[in-house]
Amino acid sequence: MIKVSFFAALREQLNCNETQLNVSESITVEQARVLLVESHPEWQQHLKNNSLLTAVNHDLVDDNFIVKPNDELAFFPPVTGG
Amino acid sequence: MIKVSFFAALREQLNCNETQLNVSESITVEQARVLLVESHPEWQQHLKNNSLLTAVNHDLVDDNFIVKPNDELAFFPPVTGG
Amino acid sequence: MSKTNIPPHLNDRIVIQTQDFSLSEEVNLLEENNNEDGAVVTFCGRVRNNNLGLDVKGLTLEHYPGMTEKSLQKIILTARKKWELGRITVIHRVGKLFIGEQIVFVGVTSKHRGNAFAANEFIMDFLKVKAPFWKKELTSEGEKWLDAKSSDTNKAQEW
Amino acid sequence: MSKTNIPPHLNDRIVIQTQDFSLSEEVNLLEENNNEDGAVVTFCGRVRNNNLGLDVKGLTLEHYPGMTEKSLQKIILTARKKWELGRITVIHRVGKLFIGEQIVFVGVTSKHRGNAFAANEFIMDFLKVKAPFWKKELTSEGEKWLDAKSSDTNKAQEW
Repeated sequence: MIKVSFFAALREQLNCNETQLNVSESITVEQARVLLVESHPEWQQHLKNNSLLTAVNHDLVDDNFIVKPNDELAFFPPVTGG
Repeated sequence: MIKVSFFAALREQLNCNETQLNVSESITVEQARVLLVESHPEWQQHLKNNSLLTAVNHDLVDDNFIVKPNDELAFFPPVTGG
Repeated sequence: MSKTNIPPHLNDRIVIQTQDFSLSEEVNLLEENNNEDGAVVTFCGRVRNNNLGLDVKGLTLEHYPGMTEKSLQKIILTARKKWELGRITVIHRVGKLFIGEQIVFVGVTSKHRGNAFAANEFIMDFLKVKAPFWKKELTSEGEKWLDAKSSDTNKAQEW
Repeated sequence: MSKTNIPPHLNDRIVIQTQDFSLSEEVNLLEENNNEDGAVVTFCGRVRNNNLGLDVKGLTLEHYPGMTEKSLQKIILTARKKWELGRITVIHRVGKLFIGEQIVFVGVTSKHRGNAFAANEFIMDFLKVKAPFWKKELTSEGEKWLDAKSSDTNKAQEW
């Protein structure tokens, strides 16, 4: 099981803070995105946004990064703090 | 008359805060230095120091700058504040 | 779990909080019993009354708890590798903030001012593009998530 | 007399004093009723306990009254021509100072942090080489006028 979180504008667009992917093997970030869209087709336009950032276990990663079961995955828009 | 001030290490070396040059015409900073050494030969080694800075009326100037009667001339070592 | 933990430097102080902070208390913490560091540089970011021509009434700051702290720790660690630094404090507020309120504080001490200036600006530049905070502005035209600025991305890339 | 007078900008505050200053009061003055400027950068220089390997017990700061203020005004004016800035404060203490005491404060506000960082460092860099202050250190080996550092001259020339 991979925990998946969404933040800020993306959280509002998906109307979802957190969900999970029931996988027992490692997958790439890109595969995780595909699985999320398979289970929530209405998320496609938002999750395909190229400007979205991805973090695994609190580190920024790219689409080829390998996510393992029990990892924490998060998608969010470019940050705007400070 | 030109008022001449000295600061910091130079003031201590000359043992003088302030003196004056009794001139009625404009002279260069370099000429002022020569006149000061003429009246105080013991100042020569200190006033000939190339690293000394010169100000006329509170602005940094170079040796060719023209000092007029009633101007305020000052010599001092490189600054070390802040 | 492949979580990599960066042990925080003893002289690092990272705080994420909803409440306000006292700039003078923070400077005291940076200076107290610290007679080696002659230079103290602080940055404080505040809510402005105007953004891209719109009246701003306030903003809401969302963040990603856990990642925020880790991200700031990595930025500080990178700064410590680049410059000889003393104490470093980063405070970022979250939640609802109004005009003029303090949002973020970065304080850096060093023996030499050049290092303190550079590290402080470096930390701010990377906080702006790496730390998971998001601002939603309340303007005269309603609530709106801020767009990231390419000028911030470019500024961070210059280091 | 050929004295050229630079009228100080309304948002400039230049203070030369023997007594200490309060960093938080200075920051309040920079921020009070100032909701246009999102960025506040401060620099504070303090007496270090060590210089070139010698124990420092304290120092005496001499200055050239009148020229000091004019010199700082010129530096600030140059900074205002280079960057869009809000309020600027420069405070420099003179007289006897002990370890850990504050010597100098520079505070700059701006709409954008890059300008505030750059202007603050610029003002410090030029204060270091242009403003007529001189430090005499009391060390374990007696009193000694500080030598100017070529690193300071080089830093100012980089702008």
